[in-house]
Amino acid sequence: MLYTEKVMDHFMNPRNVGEIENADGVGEVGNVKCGDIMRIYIKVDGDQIVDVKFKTFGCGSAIAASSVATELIMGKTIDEALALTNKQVIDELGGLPPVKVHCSVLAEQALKAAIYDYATKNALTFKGLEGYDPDEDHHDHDVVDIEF
Amino acid sequence: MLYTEKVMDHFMNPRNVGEIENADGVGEVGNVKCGDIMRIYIKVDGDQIVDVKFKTFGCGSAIAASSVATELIMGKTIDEALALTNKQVIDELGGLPPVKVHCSVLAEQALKAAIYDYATKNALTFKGLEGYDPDEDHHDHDVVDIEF
Amino acid sequence: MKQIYLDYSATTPVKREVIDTMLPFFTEVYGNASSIHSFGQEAKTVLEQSRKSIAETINATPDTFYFTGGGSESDNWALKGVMRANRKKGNHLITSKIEHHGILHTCTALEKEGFEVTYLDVDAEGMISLEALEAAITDQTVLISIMFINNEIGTMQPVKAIGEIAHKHGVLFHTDAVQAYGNVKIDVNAMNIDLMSVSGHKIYGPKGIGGLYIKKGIRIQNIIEGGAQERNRRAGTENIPGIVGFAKAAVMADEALESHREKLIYLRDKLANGIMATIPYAKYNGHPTERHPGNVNICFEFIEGEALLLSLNAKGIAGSSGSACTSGSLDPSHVLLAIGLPHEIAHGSLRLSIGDFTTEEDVDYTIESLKEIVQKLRLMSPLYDKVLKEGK
Amino acid sequence: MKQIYLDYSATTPVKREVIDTMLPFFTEVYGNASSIHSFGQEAKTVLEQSRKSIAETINATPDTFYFTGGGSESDNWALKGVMRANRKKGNHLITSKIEHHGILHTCTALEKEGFEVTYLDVDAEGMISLEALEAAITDQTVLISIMFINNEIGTMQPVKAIGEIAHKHGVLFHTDAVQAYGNVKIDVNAMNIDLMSVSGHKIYGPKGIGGLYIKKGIRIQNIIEGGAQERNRRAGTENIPGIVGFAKAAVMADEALESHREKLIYLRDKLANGIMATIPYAKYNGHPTERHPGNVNICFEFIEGEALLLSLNAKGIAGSSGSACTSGSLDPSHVLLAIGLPHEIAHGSLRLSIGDFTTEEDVDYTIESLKEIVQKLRLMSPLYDKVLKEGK
Ligand SMILES: Cc1ncc(COP(=O)(O)O)c(C=O)c1O
Ligand SMILES: Cc1ncc(COP(=O)(O)O)c(C=O)c1O
Repeated sequence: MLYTEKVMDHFMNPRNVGEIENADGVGEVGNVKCGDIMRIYIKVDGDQIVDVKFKTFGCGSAIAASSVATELIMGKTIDEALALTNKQVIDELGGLPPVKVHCSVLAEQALKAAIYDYATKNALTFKGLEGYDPDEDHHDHDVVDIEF
Repeated sequence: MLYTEKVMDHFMNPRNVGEIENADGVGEVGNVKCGDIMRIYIKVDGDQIVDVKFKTFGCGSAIAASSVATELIMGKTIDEALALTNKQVIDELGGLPPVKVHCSVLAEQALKAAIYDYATKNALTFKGLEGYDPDEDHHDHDVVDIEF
Repeated sequence: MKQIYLDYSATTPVKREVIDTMLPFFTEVYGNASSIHSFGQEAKTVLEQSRKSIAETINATPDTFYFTGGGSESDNWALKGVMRANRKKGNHLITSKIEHHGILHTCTALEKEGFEVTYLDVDAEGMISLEALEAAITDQTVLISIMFINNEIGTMQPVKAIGEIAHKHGVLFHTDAVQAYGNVKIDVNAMNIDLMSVSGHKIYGPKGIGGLYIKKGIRIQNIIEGGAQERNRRAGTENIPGIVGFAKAAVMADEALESHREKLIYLRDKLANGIMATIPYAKYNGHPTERHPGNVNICFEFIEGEALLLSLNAKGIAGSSGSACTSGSLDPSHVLLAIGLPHEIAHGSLRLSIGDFTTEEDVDYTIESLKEIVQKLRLMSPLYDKVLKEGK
Repeated sequence: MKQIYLDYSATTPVKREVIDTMLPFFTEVYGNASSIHSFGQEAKTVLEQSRKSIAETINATPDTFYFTGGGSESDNWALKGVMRANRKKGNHLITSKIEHHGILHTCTALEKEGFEVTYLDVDAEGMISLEALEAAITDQTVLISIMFINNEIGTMQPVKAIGEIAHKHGVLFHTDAVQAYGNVKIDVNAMNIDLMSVSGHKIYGPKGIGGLYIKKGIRIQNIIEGGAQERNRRAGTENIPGIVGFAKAAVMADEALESHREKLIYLRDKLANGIMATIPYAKYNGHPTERHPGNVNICFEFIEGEALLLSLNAKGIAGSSGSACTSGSLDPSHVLLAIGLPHEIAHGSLRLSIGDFTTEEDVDYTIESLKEIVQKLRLMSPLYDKVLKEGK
């Protein structure tokens, strides 16, 4: 199969789908042109992420990566959340096909963007955000096409 | 099948194979390089061909064409024999594949060569030999190759 | 779980009758058709019978039909072969923006060799403009290659009129008929076709076998050189089981063409109408009438095609998408962009293609499932917020 | 009448186990391997398993093995693809005079494109000279293509040493292993092979499927452009039944290689010795030891090959000939001329190739029949007169 069982599980039964009303931070990355948009909402209490939700427009692995990323950081501190790498997302999903690796990057970046939003709104600084540029483009698709 | 039943019959059971000792005329055409040599022997009585035999080095259709040509002229007058065309040989064989048409031409030419030999030896002239050049090359193979 | 195959435009199952025709040629009449022994001559005989059968279905003589390894090879051969062999005549080729990659990527390769290619636009329904086509012809134009039926959106071009224009200007006309053959009646003479690509696996025949019709007298170079098979034009030991199967499938398709079309059109319209009636924010792509009898192509706003396909697959339904995400490419299908769809809509496309084994229940179940799936994915989509909040 | 097939080098029957492996992929797992639904993903899985199985038999990694439509396509792809992609490096190609036409005619086509080709001579046993090979390399040389085993006379070249010379000079090495694969153990790494052509129907697999091994990092252009199949290098819907069958045949051949070789060599030697002992004026062609385990090639003086084949066929024996007459060409086989045979002898050649279903009785019967046939044809031949009269 194209995807692992883990990916399919998170795609078919995504955790933490939805919005948080009055979220403390919202991050959105991707664009419609490329066919992936990920939006992550976080609720923060002290330095802890007490709630996280996502909405994603994108392929199966984009949805699964969003789901897994929210699960991984739920209840974590902001510093812990900032330490999340796309590699961890991939591992948690049991692997992603090479052309889908960018989905895991998007998830990492969407989360960073949400924390950045929270930090900006609250004039906070986090070590994990050093050098973070919210306008960078994180797309790295390979170009491969097949049609029939 | 590559060949008609008639061709196969004449190839497998060729008529008039052999030599005529003290033949009145012998004609040989073709060359080893091209892989076909036909030799026709005739025995003449008056203006009648009373015996004819052939030896052929060549493919199935060369042997069949030789066989059919000898059969067609056996007992005929020399003028009748000279009127034999490669077309008649082909028709009598029920057709030949295009790349094998040259075999019927060879048969016609071998017969002409034998009569020419007879005519030369006996200082005779025949209308059907007018313009006949014993050294002409009558090969007209198409070049087609397949291997596996 | 019940499996519902709605991807007949991608490939078809091989029909039982076709396999039964093929089987003896694997183990009994297995000779090389170029050998003069009986094994070979028997193979040769069925080879030429197969060629004749196929040629008849397109009103061509057998000596104009050449077997290849598939539709892509045929496309490559037609374009490279004709352009390279006719350099003296000119260096210009005209095609369209919605061709299969077998044509488009061949065009790119030809451009690298120094040929010039005009890519014609299509309108919102996927039709080329005959005026634009005629206007594009120059004294350098050697070949026009326009596909008969588009593989994604199903639009059928006015092939006969294209051929007429080509011939009026002394230009050759190739059509990629891989999707059309077996689905519409083709007469290469009446339709002014000079070269035509077809493929076995789209018409319930085997994969790995295709053909190229080449009208007599056309100058064309080989792309596969070697033995003298296919009258010196396409080397390689003849794939007799494939050829026999292709011919059987072609004859079956030709004989049943009318009933096949009627059935497909009925189910296609039922499926398309059912979806359009129950799912909002959807766009039916392609031409309303001039289209493949079994092709349904719809874009669903706010969601992405691969997610749609995976969800359908989880319900046992096999469809296809022009979505970029299925392929890892950044852009959605060149065909959907060529008909003017914005990226975000083009990303949400779904192609469902109906075939001879599709049933009415399959269609009903698909409409039902699709409705649920689209709704679920939309609720997950940040793009759908607007609609939810503003009622759009 | 009993049918005795001794033309395994032309093509082989498909083994029962191979067909059984293929069958489900026609009607059940018929999906397009590029589709993301289950039908497609199942096909994709077996596609990659098949690639892996074949790659293992030649000690290669799966990502270096590409499926094609047959041996001829592989040969064309290797030569055209490498030469065109490496124009900057040079324009010179070295091959031999006894290559298959899939190579030789491709070389002619490349010469027309401006490339230069050196055709190496071979000795009386069909061997190239390593010294001549090395001497032919220039700073323009991009590729050496030398066949592994010759299809007519069975001679096996010192492939490993050829590859060594190539690499010493920074030149790529392609080998046409269509006749070798499945008959000798091949290790592309140990043997210094950079590209290698193979074909399914020579190893009891299906026709219309072949492969090209391309070592990683080699610059090669496509010859069939289109979809992204075969990692963007060879377009066309994957022929899954063909691929699965090819892989099954390859694995079976690999597993039984030793016993297969032993059996073939035993029967081959029995056949060759039997013929040589009973029929005078015959010449055994090819190398005495470095040869295809199943290849017997003998020239019979004074007679012509096609007549021999037809007569054998009438007795139920299927053989082959490098004779010109079988093909309508003026010249006998380029291979027999290259080993220095005069035309008249080369015309009388017979290739009998032994395979897995050949029995000892087949061999005995063939020796017996051949003796009669040769005698009958000789008595008909004007060239034999000398012998009869002079006892030569
Ligand atoms: C040495 C050699 N190379 C190439 C080929 C061509 O292979 P295919 O017939 O699969 O195209 C053959 C056999 O036909 C062969 O014997
Ligand atoms: C329109 C069109 N052209 C060409 C092809 C290529 O055919 P094949 O897969 O047989 O190479 C296809 C399908 O894949 C197609 O739909």
